Amino acid sequence: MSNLLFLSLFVAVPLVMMVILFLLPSDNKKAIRYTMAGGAAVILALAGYLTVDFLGEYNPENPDQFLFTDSAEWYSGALNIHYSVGVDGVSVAMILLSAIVVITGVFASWSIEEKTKEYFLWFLMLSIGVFGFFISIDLFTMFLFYEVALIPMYLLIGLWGSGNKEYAAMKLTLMLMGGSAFLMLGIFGIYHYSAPQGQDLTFNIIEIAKNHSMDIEEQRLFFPLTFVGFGVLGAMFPFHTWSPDGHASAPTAVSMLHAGVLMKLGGYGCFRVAMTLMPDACKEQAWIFIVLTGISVVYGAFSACVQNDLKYINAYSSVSHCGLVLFALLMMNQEAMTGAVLQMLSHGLMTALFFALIGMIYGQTHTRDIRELGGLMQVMPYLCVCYVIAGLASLGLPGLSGFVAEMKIFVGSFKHADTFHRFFVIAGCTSIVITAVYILRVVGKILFGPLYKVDKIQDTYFYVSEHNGEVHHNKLRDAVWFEKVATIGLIVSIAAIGLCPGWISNMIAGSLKFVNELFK
Amino acid sequence: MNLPIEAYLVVSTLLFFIGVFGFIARKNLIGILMSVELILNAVNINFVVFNRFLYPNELEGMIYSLFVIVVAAAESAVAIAIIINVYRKLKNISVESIESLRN
Amino acid sequence: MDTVKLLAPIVLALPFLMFFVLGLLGNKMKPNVAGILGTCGLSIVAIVSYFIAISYFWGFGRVGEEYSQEILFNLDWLKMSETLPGLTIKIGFLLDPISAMMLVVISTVSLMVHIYSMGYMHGEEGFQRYYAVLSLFTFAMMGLVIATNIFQMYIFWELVGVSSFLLISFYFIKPSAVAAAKKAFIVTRFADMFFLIGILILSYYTETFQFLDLTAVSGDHATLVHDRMCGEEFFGFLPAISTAMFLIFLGGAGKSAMFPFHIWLPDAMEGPTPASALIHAATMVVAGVFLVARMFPVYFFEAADVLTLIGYIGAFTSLFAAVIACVQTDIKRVLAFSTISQIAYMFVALGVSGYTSEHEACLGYTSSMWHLFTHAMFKACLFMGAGCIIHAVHSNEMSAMGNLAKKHMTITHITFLVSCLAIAGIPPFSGFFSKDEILVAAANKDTVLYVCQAFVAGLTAFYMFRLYFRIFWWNENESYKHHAPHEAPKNMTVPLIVLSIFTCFMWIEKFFPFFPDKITADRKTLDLEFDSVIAGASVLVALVGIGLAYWLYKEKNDKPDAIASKVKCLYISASHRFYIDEIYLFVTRNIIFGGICKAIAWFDRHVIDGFMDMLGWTARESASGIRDVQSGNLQKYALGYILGVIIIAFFVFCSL
Amino acid sequence: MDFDFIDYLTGQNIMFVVLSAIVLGCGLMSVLSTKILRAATYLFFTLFGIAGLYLLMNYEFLAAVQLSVYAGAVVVLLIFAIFLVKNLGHETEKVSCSKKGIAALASVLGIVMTLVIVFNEGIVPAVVGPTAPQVDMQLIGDTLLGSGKHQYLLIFEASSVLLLACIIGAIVVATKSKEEK
Repeated sequence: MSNLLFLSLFVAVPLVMMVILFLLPSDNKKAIRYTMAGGAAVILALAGYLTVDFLGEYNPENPDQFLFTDSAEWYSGALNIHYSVGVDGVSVAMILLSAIVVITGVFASWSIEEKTKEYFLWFLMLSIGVFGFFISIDLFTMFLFYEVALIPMYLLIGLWGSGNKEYAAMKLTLMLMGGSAFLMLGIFGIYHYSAPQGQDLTFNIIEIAKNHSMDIEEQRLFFPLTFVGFGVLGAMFPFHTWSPDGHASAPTAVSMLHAGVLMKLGGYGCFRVAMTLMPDACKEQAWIFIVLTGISVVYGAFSACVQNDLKYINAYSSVSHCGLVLFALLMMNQEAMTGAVLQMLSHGLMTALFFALIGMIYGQTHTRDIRELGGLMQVMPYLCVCYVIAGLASLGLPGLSGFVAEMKIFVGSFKHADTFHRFFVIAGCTSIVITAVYILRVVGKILFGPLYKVDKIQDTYFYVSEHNGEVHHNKLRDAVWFEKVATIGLIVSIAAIGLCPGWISNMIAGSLKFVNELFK
Repeated sequence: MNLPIEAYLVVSTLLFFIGVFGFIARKNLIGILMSVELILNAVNINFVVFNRFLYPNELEGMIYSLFVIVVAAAESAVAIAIIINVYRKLKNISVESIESLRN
Repeated sequence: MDTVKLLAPIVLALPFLMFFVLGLLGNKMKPNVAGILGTCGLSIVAIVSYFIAISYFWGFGRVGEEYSQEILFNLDWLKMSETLPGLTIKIGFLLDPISAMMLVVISTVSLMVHIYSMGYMHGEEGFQRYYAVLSLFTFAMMGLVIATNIFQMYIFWELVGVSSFLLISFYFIKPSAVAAAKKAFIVTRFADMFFLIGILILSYYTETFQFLDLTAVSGDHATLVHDRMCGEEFFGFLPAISTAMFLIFLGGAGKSAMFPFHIWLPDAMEGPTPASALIHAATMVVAGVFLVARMFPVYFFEAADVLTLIGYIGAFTSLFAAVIACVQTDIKRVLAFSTISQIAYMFVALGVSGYTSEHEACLGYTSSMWHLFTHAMFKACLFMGAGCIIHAVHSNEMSAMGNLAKKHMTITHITFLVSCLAIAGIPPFSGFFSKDEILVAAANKDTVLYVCQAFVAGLTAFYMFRLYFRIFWWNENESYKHHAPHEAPKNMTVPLIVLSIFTCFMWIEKFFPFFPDKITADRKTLDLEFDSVIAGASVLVALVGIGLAYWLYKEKNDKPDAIASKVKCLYISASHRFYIDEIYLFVTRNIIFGGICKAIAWFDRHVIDGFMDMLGWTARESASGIRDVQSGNLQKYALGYILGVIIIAFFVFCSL
Repeated sequence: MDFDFIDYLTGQNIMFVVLSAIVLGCGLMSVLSTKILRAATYLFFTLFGIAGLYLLMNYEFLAAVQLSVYAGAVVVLLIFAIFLVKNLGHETEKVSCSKKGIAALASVLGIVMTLVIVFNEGIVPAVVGPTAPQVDMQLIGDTLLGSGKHQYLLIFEASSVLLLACIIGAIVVATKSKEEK
């Protein structure tokens, strides 16, 4: 099988699933769900195969950064747009992450009853965008998939969300679109200077990097545009405010996919497009963005400490963690960047788990306000233990994925010996304490402690809430099978990375060897 | 001594802007139509004056005025038909009431 | 040697396996099965540990004059750098005198706690979970002491922290337990942050995490650290070595509850008592001491100023905690403060220690480790004894006890008394020897520290016997809350007996030395000499303390209250633990939460988000403003048209 | 140049002034009067005055057309429309002052602008004064119906088509639809 076809399968499988889903009757929800689960399993298998294959093919002596590259012409002639695919260690890691989050997301949205078919159609569209983005190495194709991934967000939140969903959907879409407007300018700028005078311009990342024909003056202009463009999606301060509202209103699986994968598009893009294609300006302007992302890290953590909505807490914690991703990328050395990619991976899994659990709890109590909950450990021990594990991963407990990423980031970042970097690295270190504070605050408040607003009637627990003078009893239960599948999948992945991080860390680090040279 | 061409132009200018004033200030559709007639006539005067003073041996200005008059007549006929129709629909012919194409 | 290498992984693997088995399948088992499984697993670990320690001390460990540092296995876990092989986190087993000794301590206490908990925790909900976390803790603590590199230590450091959290919050329905667990975790994590930064600084300059490289000594400095870091400055004005070592010590201070990080330990007593005995008395809290001992060559040669500071911080903390312990009424709190005070002793000993074993220069180091050992045994015994008592009277408060000596709790009584005598420093019990050596070391180095520690020794004797008399003698009430106190079951008393045997017969070691003389900073054997003057003085001080306690508390009377009311100010502030908790609470709740966090959250919602919303609002408003222009109003169009024409005409004709 | 008022007192000029006064005065009244019927009447006089101006310039044919089409047809049409619309003849139109003000401002600005341009342009007429030989009717006919240079048969035909379309359109628009009946 040619490389082109093989990598395109990641886009093709969801596409085929969309067609199948389209043909299925919309009231046969069971068939729809099983189709989705099957398709997602196929993607996961593909991702696993890709990883194994990549590890097999990868050779440290190989000067080529990308493997499985291939290309098909799309718009011929002057524009020189190709559908080019190829993967390196970073994108393999991202594809693996996406595949895991997609399949767990399917299980987490098992209980969606309203417009199931349409929901999954948009969900697939989102995953097409995500996978397409990660496999492509042509800027134009990349941008295309980027937009494909963003648009379904609006509908998924606007239609299946909760709370102030129209506002949130609009805000999220507009801010991200605003970001992609910057991004488009940046990409066109890169394209315009992609080849030396007189040669054909190209969108191909590898060739652009090889040509390196952009002058520092142009880089100075287009680097911040591109970086901020992707940075908006990476929740960089001060462009992060879509995240709390968006996540709070989004349905469970969408939050998972968005925080778990879509936000990674930002970090990945910052690295792949902004930094590697414009390294000179990056070196020059890194300090600005280090300040901004350094603020993100601490600021998000502090903000999370006083939120009362579970999803807001996680959204702010995402701001903090994703800030750390960009922060580490800007350290511009192999160790920190490897840490950044690991952090993307770890944060993706962990936040997905968080949002899945919050969705599961919310689905029963119909409130996410931590002041209204308490003692859930006695009622739904399984979910609560998972929550504690997610929390521990988030605060960087060794043995779970967060620790590996954070330590790599800190050790890598510490290679910069000047006071400016030192200061921000140490500020970043404080976030691990603040993270502990807000995670334990939630754990202590809603999982531990005595039961609050929960009645036990004949061995069944009910959540008692009062709404407009009426008293509601919502039945509480522990996880059911599909919820268990989703959470176990994520926890196993988190623990797998946390317990034996060597292979994936080496895989990523191998592909990042060139950065030390590039940013020297 | 004969009056200079400017005298005629002053008259047409004033008439034109009287028409403009009416067009903007009137509320009544028929009033607006009348203002349009004034404007057209002011233009006609200009055509004729320029023809007479600048190219006395040609006929272009006059012929154009002629056509303008024809078109104006046609236009007012149609406009009045529309106004009557609007009145039937809305029982009112002030410009502010005709808003159904808005929004 | 080969057998040891073969067996060594068991020490880590078995508790980890137990954790998984009990954690995942525990709920499917009967509680007793889980308990027995855990205990059996730990017995094997204990046997292996003993085997390793014995064959190290009397076997392959001795190479020539000194004990070797053996790496039994060392697996790459994560490469931190592609170019610097030193910066690799490995999971390994470093066997040297202190880690061999710690293996014995941990496995002994842990095994005793496992056995004891079978009785103490009997019938508790979450019994399996309890055993799972105990296994996790044992795993983490083992990993910590056998760490071959500082990052491995940090990893297990965090893991012991979390298992401590899980054990303190064992009764998670009780809000006070949850609060205590949170406090313990966050305070220690705050300290761990310093530890991490210290590691980062150290590893940045030395380019290695490995202890063997870091602590390698040649001549009179720690080679690698000296070469790479000497003269380097951190942040432009702090000497890099001292900063790094001080930050690393702060990490240890957090775990070992040194002032000002001591606040979490008394609250941690909310956990089950055996867990407190294991974690918060014997093993985890001495991790800080172990850390400093592990890095001792670096401290001694390259950061002597920090080492001195450690001594003084230790002295202050020991005094401070001892004073508070004198007025606490919760017996577990008394023991907690006593623990803080005793650990501080160990820090003092390290602070005054030298490096070479000639002329007893490293007596401080040796005595610190020895005290660690003896303290672990008698403090665990005390805690478990307290557990029996609490079990009997269903209360932690002294006021609910009294006169228990007559209530057929003979074994508890005797073992408790033995441990009290040991901690008070009465010969021939173990505490006397270790404490005496500390005092000797202090006296050799620094008179101020000696006087301070001798005074604390007296205080210790006083508050421990206050505790003892209040529990067993003070005949206040005969009516106990539930039922007449009775002796605890066998599986609770056996561990007490075992531990007090350790306490009683340590004096044999004077004549057949096995441990302490082998545990020295330079790993050569030390000839311990008995300093009869200092020993006599400390025994005298201890007897004074005991006498005072006897006079005040041997039976119910008003003297304690009278004295308390005379020094009311001191008494009240001591019983409020000198308001340190309140200060912390104020800082965290009012300044950090109420001030910084609230302000940032407000700023985010109103300024940053407000700005974004304002952008949206502006766009919408200007759009609807422009929309009015396109109104469909003919007259407005005409007006616009005319004005437009006028303006264009103006420009056109002006320019002509 | 010495300005001599007497020199301008010719019949021609007096006639021009009188006609201009009628045109402008009535035009102004037509836009200002609040009663629509009066406005129509003033408009009639304005158009009449303009026809006079054409005559003054010796365009009899145009004057005749002006009279017959405008004064005869359009104004009558307007008046019919006014009567067809109920009560319109008696209603007074109230226009807000601000609207009037804006309209006046725009008009005055326009007048100033235009006049400045007119007087600055320095138009040099080919003839002095409006008097010129009358236009031969046959010439007009040739011009309208010829197809040579400066002849307008095509436009003539187009306007006839336009008129036809207008007739049909006006009928269609103004006829009541069946449902309304």
